[in-house]
Parts: sequence; C-alpha cells; structure tokens
Amino acid sequence: MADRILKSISTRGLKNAVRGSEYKKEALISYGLLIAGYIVLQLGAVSGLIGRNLQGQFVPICVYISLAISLNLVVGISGELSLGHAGFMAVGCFSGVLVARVVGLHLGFEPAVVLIAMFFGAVMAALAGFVIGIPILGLRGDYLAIVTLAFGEIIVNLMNVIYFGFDGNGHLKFAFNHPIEGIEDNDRIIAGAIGATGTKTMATFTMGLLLCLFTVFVVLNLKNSKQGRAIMSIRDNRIAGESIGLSVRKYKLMAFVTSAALAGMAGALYGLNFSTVAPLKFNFNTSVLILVFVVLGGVGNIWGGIIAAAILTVLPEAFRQFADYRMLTYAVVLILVMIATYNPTIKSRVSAIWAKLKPVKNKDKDKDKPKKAKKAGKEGA
Amino acid sequence: MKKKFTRFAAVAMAGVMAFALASCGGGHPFKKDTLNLGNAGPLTGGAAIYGNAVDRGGQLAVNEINAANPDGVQLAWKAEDDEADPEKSVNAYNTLMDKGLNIFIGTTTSGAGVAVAEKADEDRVFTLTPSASQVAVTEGHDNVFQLCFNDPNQGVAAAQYIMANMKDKKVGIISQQNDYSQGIKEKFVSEFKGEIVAQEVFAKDDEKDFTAQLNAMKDAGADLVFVPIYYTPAANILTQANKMGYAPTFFGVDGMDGILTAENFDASLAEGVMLLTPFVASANEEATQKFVKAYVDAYGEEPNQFAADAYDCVYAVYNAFNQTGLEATADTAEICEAMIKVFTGGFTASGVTGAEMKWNATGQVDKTPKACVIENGVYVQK
Amino acid sequence: MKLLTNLISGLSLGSVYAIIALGYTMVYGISKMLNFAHGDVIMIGGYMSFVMSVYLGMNAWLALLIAMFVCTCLGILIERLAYRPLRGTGSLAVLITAIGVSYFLQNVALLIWGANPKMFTSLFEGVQPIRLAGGSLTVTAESLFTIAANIIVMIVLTLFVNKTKAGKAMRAVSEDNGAAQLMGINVNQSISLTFAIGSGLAAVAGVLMCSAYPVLTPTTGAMPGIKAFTAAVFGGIGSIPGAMIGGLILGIIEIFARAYVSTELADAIVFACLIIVLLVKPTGLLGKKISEKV
Amino acid sequence: MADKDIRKEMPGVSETGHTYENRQEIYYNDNVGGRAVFVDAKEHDQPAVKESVLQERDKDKTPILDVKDLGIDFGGLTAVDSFNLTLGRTEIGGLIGPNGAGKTTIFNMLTKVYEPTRGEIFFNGKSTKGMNTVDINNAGMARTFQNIRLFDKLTVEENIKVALHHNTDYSLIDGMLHTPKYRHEEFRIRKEAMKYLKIFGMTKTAEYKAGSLPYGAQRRLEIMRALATKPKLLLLDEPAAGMNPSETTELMNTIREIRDRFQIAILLIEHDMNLVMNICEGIAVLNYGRVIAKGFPEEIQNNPKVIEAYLGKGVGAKKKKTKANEEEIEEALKKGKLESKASGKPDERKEGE
Repeated sequence: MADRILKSISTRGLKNAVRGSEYKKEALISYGLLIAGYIVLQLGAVSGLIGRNLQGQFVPICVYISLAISLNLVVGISGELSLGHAGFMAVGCFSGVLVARVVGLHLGFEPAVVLIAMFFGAVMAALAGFVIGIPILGLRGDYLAIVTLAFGEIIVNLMNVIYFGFDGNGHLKFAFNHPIEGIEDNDRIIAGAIGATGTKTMATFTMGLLLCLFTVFVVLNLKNSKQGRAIMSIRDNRIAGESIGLSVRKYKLMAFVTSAALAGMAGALYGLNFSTVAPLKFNFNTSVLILVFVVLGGVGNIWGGIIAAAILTVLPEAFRQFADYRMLTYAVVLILVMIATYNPTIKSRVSAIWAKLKPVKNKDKDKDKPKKAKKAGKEGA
Repeated sequence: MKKKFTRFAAVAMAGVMAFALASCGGGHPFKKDTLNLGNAGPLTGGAAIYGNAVDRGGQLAVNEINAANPDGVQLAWKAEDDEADPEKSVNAYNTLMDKGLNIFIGTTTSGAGVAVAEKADEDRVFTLTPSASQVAVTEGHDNVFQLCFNDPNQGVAAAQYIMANMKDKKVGIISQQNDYSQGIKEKFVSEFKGEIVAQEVFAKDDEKDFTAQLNAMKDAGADLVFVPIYYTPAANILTQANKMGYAPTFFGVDGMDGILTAENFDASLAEGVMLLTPFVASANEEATQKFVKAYVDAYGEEPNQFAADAYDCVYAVYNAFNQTGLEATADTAEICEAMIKVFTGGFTASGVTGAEMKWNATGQVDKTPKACVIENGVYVQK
Repeated sequence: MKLLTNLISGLSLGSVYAIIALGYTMVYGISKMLNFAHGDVIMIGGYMSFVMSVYLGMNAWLALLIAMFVCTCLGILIERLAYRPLRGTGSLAVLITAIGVSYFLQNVALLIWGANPKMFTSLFEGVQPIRLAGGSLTVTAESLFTIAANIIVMIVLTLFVNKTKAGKAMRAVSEDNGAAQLMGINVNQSISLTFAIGSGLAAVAGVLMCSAYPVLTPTTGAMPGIKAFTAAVFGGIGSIPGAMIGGLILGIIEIFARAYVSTELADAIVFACLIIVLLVKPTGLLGKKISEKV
Repeated sequence: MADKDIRKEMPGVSETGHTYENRQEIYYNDNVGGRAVFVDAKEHDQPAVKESVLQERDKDKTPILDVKDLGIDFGGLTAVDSFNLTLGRTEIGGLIGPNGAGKTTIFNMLTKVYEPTRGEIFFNGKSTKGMNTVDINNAGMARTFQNIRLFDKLTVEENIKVALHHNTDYSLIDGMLHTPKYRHEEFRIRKEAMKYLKIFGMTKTAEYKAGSLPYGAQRRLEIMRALATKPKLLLLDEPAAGMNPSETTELMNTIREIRDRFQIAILLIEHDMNLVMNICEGIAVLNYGRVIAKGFPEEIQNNPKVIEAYLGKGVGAKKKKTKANEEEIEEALKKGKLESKASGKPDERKEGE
C-alpha cells in the first residue's frame, strides 16, 4: 500500500505555518481565570481588603463577562457584528424577574429560584433570538449589524409598554400599552417604562461564577464541536461552507440563538441583583459596551473577553477620583487602548519587546506575516 | 498567541494603571470627625443637569453651615456620579460607603433611588433623598425619607388642582417613557375625574420632534396639556407648539421647574405655563432670596428645584442631627436609628422648598406644593 | 389636512436626518467604518454656532461658517489621531474607537458648556412661519430651508464626487483602496478630505437641527446620529441620493407612526420598517448589490 | 455507523491491486474501440462504458452528470450558452479554454452558486432544478475553487472534520455539553479525518491552521475536504494553478489516485495542458461561453479551432503568466503542452457578476 500514499508534506514546508488554537489551553486559562478571580475576590472581600465599591460589582462583573463571552459567540465565532445584544439581556432580565417573583411565592430556597429564573430567561431570550434570527440572518455585514441594532431598540421599546403584576387575589395580570388598573404599587412586577420594580435581590457572587463557568463551558464546547466547526467554517468562507453542504442560515441561527440564550441567562441574574431595572438600561449604549469588551479582549478570544469585561467594568469606578473628568478619562483610555492594541506599528513594537523578554518561546508561535503576504497574493490572483 | 498577548498586556496595563491611580486616591473630603454627607446622582450623561444641581445645592448648604458654625458639627459633602443608572448608583453609593458615609442625601433620580434604598436599608444608613420621587424609594424602608413630593403625590396634587381651579378644561397629557413621568401620569390619570381627551408619550430625553404629539392634542381639542416631564424636552415642546400656533395652558410638575434657567431661553414661549413646584427661584421669601443669591454667586446660574431640594436636605439633616445629640464620630448605624427617631418624632424643617415640612413613618414628606404660573418671564405664585 | 401637516413635519424631521446621513454615508463609503462619533460632531457644531452667535454676538450665518470651519478641523483631527492609526485593522476596532471618540466629545462638551440646556437661536429668528388654510397648516422657514439645503448639498456632493478630480479620487479610494494607491492617488488625503466634508456637513446639520429643535445639550447629537445612521442604511449606505431619500422616508415614517399608530410604539415601528426594507432589499433602497467572486 | 470499516466508504482502497498505468492503457484502448465518452447527449445512447477492466466503476449506466443546453446571462451579457456535457460515473473529464471562456461559471452553475438562465442539469439522473448549493453537495457533488477557499482559521484536521459533518451524528446539546455520544462520535470522525490525511500525506499538518499552509498543501487540503463529503462527482477548478512542474506531476497522480480509490467521476478545469492531456479521458473546449470542441485528448490537441482559440489571431493581450514562467511555457508548447495565452476580451468578463 505504501505506493498509494502520496508523498508527505515535509515539515520543512511548514516552517511558516501556524498551529491551530488549542482548546484545552484556552479552556484551562478561561476556567482558571474565573476560579482564581473568584477565590481572590472572595478572600479580599472576607478579609476586608476589597472595598464595598468593588464588592458591589462582583455580580455585574460576572454578568458582563458572561455577556461578553456570549456576544463573542456571534462576533468572534460566527463572525457577524451584533449591535443589539442588550436586547436579549433585556428579555432574559424581565422574564427572569417575572418568574423569580412568581416562583418566589412558593419556593423559599433562593438559589433554586435564581436558577429557575435564569433558565426561564435563557429560554425566552432564545425564543426571541430565534424569531429575530430567522428573517435577518440572510443579511450580511454592516446591514446585519444595523438590523440587530434595530431589534435591540424594538425590544427596549416593547419593554416600555409591557406591564405585569399581581391583582388582589395574587393572580398574575398582564397588560400591553397601558398600566394594569387597580393594583397596588408593590404588586407591580414589571411596570412599563418604570421597569421591573420591587424585585427581591437574590443574585450572589457564587451564582455569578456559576453563570460565567457555564457560559464558558457552553461556548468552548460548542467551539469544539461539529456545530461550532460549521459555524466557524461559514465565518471563514461562506461559499466554501455551502459547497460542502453547510446550511449558512441554520448554523448562523444556531450561534445567534445560543448567544441570545446565554445573554438571557446573564440578564436574569442581572435583574435579580437590583431591586429595580428600567428598560432604558438595555439600549444601544449597553449593547455597545458589551461589544467593547469583546473587541478589546480580542475577537474570538474567550479569556481575553473575560479580562476585558472585568477590567472595563471596574475602570469607570476606578476613575471616580477624577470627579468631573471621570468619563472623559474613560473615553481617552478607551481610544488609547484601542490604538495601542490594534495599531500595527505599536503592536509589532510591543511584540518585539515581548520577544526580547521571552526569548525561549519557540518559533511556531510567531509570524503571521508570511501568511498575510500570501493571502494578499491570493486575492490578487 | 503573541497578538493576543500584546492585547492582553495593553489591557492589563491600563487596568493596573487605573487601580494604581485609584488607590492613591484623590483628596476625598470625608474625615472621621466630620458628619459625612454623600449623594449619588447623574453628573454626566443626559440627566447631568439634575445631578449637578443637587451636587451644587448640597455643597452650598454644607459650606454655609460649616462657615456659620465653626464650633458645631462640621459637615462634609461628596457627590458621586451614577449616570442615573441603578447599577452605577449602587456603585456610587458603595464608593461613598468606602469613604465613610454617615448620612446619604439620597439619589438624585428615582430608579437609582429604588436600587440604592435597599442597600442603604441593609447597611442602616439614614437616607434623605432630595429628588428621588418614586414611592418605591421609601416604601418598606424605615430609614429612607423623601424631601420632594413623591410621584403619586404630584400626580394627585396636579389632578386636584386642575379639578378645583380649571374644571372645564379639556385635558391632554404628554408624558415621557421613564419612571418619573409615568409614575406621575398614572396617578394623575386615576385621580383625575375630568375629561382627558388625549394621551401621548415620547421616548427619549433628546427627542426632537413633538409635532405629532402636539397635533394630536390640538386635534383632540385639548386646552390644557399636562406635561409631567423634565424641562429639557419641555423646552422643545413649547417652541414647537408656538410655531404651530397652538397655545393651550401647559401644566407641569416639579421637573418643569428650571425651564427659565435654560440658557438663552425665550421666556415668552413659557408665558402662561403653569406648574406645581415646591420651589420658586423668584419667590419673595428671605430664605429663598438668600439661597438664590448665594447660588448665583457661587455657580453663575439660577438654581432649579433640584438644587433647592438638596440645599434643604442638608439643612434638614443638619438640624435633625443636632437634635439627636450625637457626635459626628458616631457610628453610621447609630446615627441612622437616632435620625429615624427624630424624623418620625414630629421633627419639622423649613427651607426654600417648603415651610414646616413633616415626615410620616413611610418616609414621605408633608408639604404643600405651590402652583405657579410664568408671567413675563418670572414665576408668579397662584 | 392632517395628513399634509404630518407630511410636512415628517419632511422637516427627515431632512435633518438626511443631512446628517449624508455625512455618515460619505465617511462610510470611503473608509467602510461606522463613524458613531458623527452625531457628536453635530453637537459640537451646534455649540460652536451657539457660542459664536450668542456669546460673541455674531451674525448667525457667520457663526455657521465658523462652526463649519471648526468641525472640519475637528473631523480631520479625529480621523488623523483616532482612526488613521487603526486603518486596515478591520472595521470593528475602528468602530469601538469611534465610540470612544463619541464619549470623548460628549464629555468635553459637558465640561465646557455644562449640562444645562442651551436654547439655540434659529438661523431664521423672527421669520414667521407660513400659515396656510386658516392656520391649520404651518410651514416653518427652518423646514423649508433644511429641505432646500438638503437638495443643494446632495446635488453639490453628487457633482463633486462625479466631476471633480478630488471627488473621483475619493470614489476610487472607496472602490479599492489599494488599487487607488497604485494609481497614484493620495489615499490619506482623500480620506482626510472626506472626513473634512463630512464634518463640515455635520456642522451645517447641527445648526439646521438646532434651528428647528432648539434644545442643545451634550447628548443632543447622539440619538439623531443613530437615526441618521439608520437612514443612511435605509437608503443604501454609501449612496449619496440614498442617504437623502432614506432620511426623508425615515422622518416621514417616524411622524406617521406617531400620528397614526401609537406614540408608545413609534420607535419600534420605525425600526421595523427598516428591517422590512432590508429584508426586501438587503442593501437598502439605492445600495449597490454586494457580489462575491467565486 | 460508528465503527464501519473505512474501506467500505472508500471503495478505491481495493484489493484488486492493479496499478493505474495498466488501467489507463486499457482504458484508452477501449476508447479507440468506439465507446462514447464525453460526448453530446444525443450521441450517448450507447452504454457509457463497455465491459472492461473498468467494470467495477461502471456497473451503473446512468451518467453521473448530464447537462443539457445550459446557459446563463449576466445582465445582457451571455456568459455561457448551449453547453452540453455528459460525464460517466468514473470518468475524468476536462474543461479547458482561454481565460474568461466561462469555465468557472459552468462550475458555479453546476453547484448552483449561480442559477442557470437556461437549460437543465441532471445529476445522477435527477434534475437539480430548485436545489441550492447545499442540496447539490448533499446530493453528491463537491468542488474546489480556483482561488483556494479554505477555512483559514481552522486547523487542517478541523477542515476535514467540518466536511464530515453529515457523518457526525450528535445534536447541538451534545455538542454544547460534550456528552458521551459527542465523545464517541468525535473519536470516530477524528480517526476518519486522519485517514484522509494519511492518504494525502498530510498527517503532519493536522494541527496547523489551514490558512498558514504552503500553497500546494492548501490545494490538497481543499481536494481532501471536498472528498470528505463523500461525493459522486468531484469538480476541480484549476487544481494545478501556481504549482511547479514537479508538484503538478504529483497532482496528476493524486487525481488519478482519487478516482481509482474512491471510484468517482472528476471534472476539472485546467490550463496546464500537460495535465489535462495526460489524465482526462474526455475534454471539452470552451471559448466565449460556447463549446468549440469536444472529444478525446488527442482529437482536441489537433483541433484547429482549439489551437486558434488558444493562440489567438495575434491578439497580444496581457499574459497571465509571469515572465519567469514564460520560458517554461515556450518549452511546454513545443512539447505539445498547450497553455492559455490568448485571453482577449473575455478576460474582462467577470465571472462573479
């Protein structure tokens, strides 16, 4: 049979090749970061080294990490720009709060209530993602981006006119576009533009950690599965993907819905961390904020997103001492960090410095330049 | 790999930098021996006008008190930015707690107020909010008090005033899709027994075009338009109504106050606008005039109701604190309990937003709103 | 009559969106980036004009010219400092930077001019609106002028892009950056020029918008910016007549949705229309079809 | 499904043991014997392949591909017109012609990247009307691309695994939670992917990102990926483009190897006449969107129309090849290896609209 086997590619020919991503390593770093972060922060909180301000952000940080990772599923892994991620967070938040309120009447054990709420939030957000995704995923590039933006705004707008509450007998009431007549203020659950009110805050840091771990687990597993590979293939080359029988819509929808479900889960936890959340919270600005985490952490890079989300959530708080200049400083830092991380000149400089610091690192980890050169050549052909 | 690492390194560096900066700390004013008052409000973003006013009003009162009583309890004031977002507000409140907050001068906005009230209750921090007007802010929290009218209160007061004084008017409502405006509107609608001919809303603070809403009012024949909104969008509404040649009586609530302070505002547009407000900058009372003068001297602009509320809050808290007989070094929780006792024990405060203000056990204030009408560019009390 | 009234309001609002969208679309055409800071340049334009005319007592039209100049410089500066370092690194990085620039401009404005709204003095201060049909139909000078300005700007831009050397260079760069460079076109210059024109237009848009809707705050530009961006996509982003048509249609839909359906759901309706248009015509009304060589 | 012998799925791995060379010889002899290969449908009444050494591959007499009067217009421009082709089930067919003649457009129509304006395509006896690219692949047609289209950021192994997705039997939930079923299936397709890699001599490259491979390896990988979808017909678009002579020779062997091993039909577009004349059993020549000649390699080689189309009537149009290659081309021409030289106007006609 030997003669039948074609001449092997020699390793010499691969000197410019780049090894593929290593899932195990990525998973290890991601889980490690989360768990180590949790332990350090918990210890800090217990020992009193970490102030109230930071402690108060534990849950939001987890929520944002989870959102960043789930958005990464769309932006990094599926390769589509989404500007409406906060919309799914909103769906998850309000449905989660609603369920928590109803279930909370019968179930005293809070972690269980939170889990149920998160599950329900995920289901509802997935449903929203499905309904939205079906028509729009045929669009491409910036056009898809603007449609996701539009859906984000539509969701916020709809949340503004949805009312839920208990009537006098403890029955759930729903109204659309007008407040529910004749119910007490504290029997309102979701009150249109006022949002979810009177929520019992049940979210804990541990819940947040679980959410993050679950999100990472799902996204990394998905990435390393038949479906994930199909999603990434379509991202890399849609036409080739179709040519090997991958249905673009199906797989894009899969990524979109999974991402929406995870965002819904995060939204539910977010909703249960504050006694009130207004729909306005989930507008374009929040969607963009999550996108900033993703881009700054590196598109497609899970643990990068974890770090970026954590740091960027804390950053505006750390800038409080600048008083009036706080948000200005934040803006400047954001611009500078973007330039520093993406500008080719600066990037290569930093790489050079890094290489000097770590001369031992082996050769197959560098050089994507030859690859780029070849790509350019290919396109030219 | 390297690429990622570069990015990571840069992001991490930025983070470390930030923490380093944060930890060396700006000179924060809270010391152990002062009575530390803090506020969380929107100092940036679309609602910054209200947060800044509260910050300035509070600071002014603190400065006055400290200057007047160099031997008494010294106050310290710090406002933290919350962008009118409950999440940020909790952060702002926690920051104040880290710095040694003794008494919380509420949040400036309602939604944020609800979120923070719960935390303040857990921490047992006495809270007197200048302007967070939702019922839910005080509800269920014995330590949280409002200095402003709450939303239903305003809605009810407005409804009653209109029923009593302008019974025959056909009423239209333009409200905003936010907690403040909807809270008032809902109560107004359920309380008002007259004829409501049209109800329209708008979504955002920087909404531009109101012609559709105004046309609806006009078509429905509304001759009184109730506008429970802030004055920034109201200024646009007035301008456009004027251009359309539609001139009903516009009836606002406390958010409408300040419309005359908008720079370069053509006061003739607001001619005849009515509003229920606890505070009128042009009122004749000595205290008000003194406050307005001090404020203009300090900040170069006329105070609006938010500034006045904060100003009153500080004075009320100061006076109440003196009644507790505690030292400024007392424990925050201890202060809280003592303050609750004072506030619910018949304590009255007088200030620029009301005389003889009293509080009930749920934390709501009892004071009478003033109905004003804008005539020749000044508020005239009715 | 009611229909006509609403139509006029729609056109008037739409023409504001359109003139902003023109700037958006030009910048997108050449640099393929969503310049989310565009709305904030409008705001700066408004403030500059306000400062000139109210604080310094200048003639409103002179103030407009100065605002245009300032915004043009600002546009070039932003491109130079924030966007150029990231050219060629993908549109996402630039998008985020644009958002950073947007925050930056808003907060600078907040620090300089404070949060208290400024009431803008209209370019047509004192010009009485035209009242027709016994006062039930009102057409303001601002609306008429904005619509006229729109048409003029669109024609001038179209001529500029098609007839002048610089305009052709711009088109070449927008078609194929690399090839244009090989043809000896100074790409940097072309992009700077586009930003200059776009930002100059933003100043005009700012002044016209504030003339019609006088409340000026640091966040004034944010929402019209997003709406105008929507309008640009509606019309087919990159297309100059598309931006104008998109803006006008969006304005009309918005007003009609409020007038005839529900003010509560107006935004949802506007965006739903956008989505429907894109589903039927995936590259907007006048957008070029994307084709991919296989 | 799980542990099915890989050989059953790759029937080419047979025990018969005959080498390509003798098979080729006999095959050509058969051709001379009057069997119609690669001719117009009308002439195709005879069984495609006679009893021969090739019996195994030709048990089924339905042609794998039967194209009738295919045509497409872009705007007002007719890119391809009246294209007819019939391809036997294990035949290697060649599609040649100057640049812009419409060859890739035909591939695009076959795989439904473009919907044909006229005519009909019967694949495996069934009309492909109403099918899209995905359906076409599921029906058993796979292709490669002129400008390589790999999933650049995935590894070589993953590129193949993706192509095996129809053979991978687990749900999204299994994928998300990595259930035992997932592990079992992943293990199986990994083994399968490695088998493909082994056949193509690329096991060493398994972990590298596809986009970073050397050119030749990328071409091989693309073919491998197409094969992994288990097609009945493989379309190769300029497989030898950019390869040096030794790589090309190797590629020729590869293509024959594929046909033998997998017993499938192959239709290829190629400019390298050496390759085409050596391995194609039937050739169609296209110019300006129309077939100008069709037949066995030797017939094509001597067809005056073809020579004219290639050498042109003195059209000094731009040459695609670089200077460095020119000498090589000259030499090749002398040896009877034709090369696309004339391109003329059709070059302007973009195949991608």
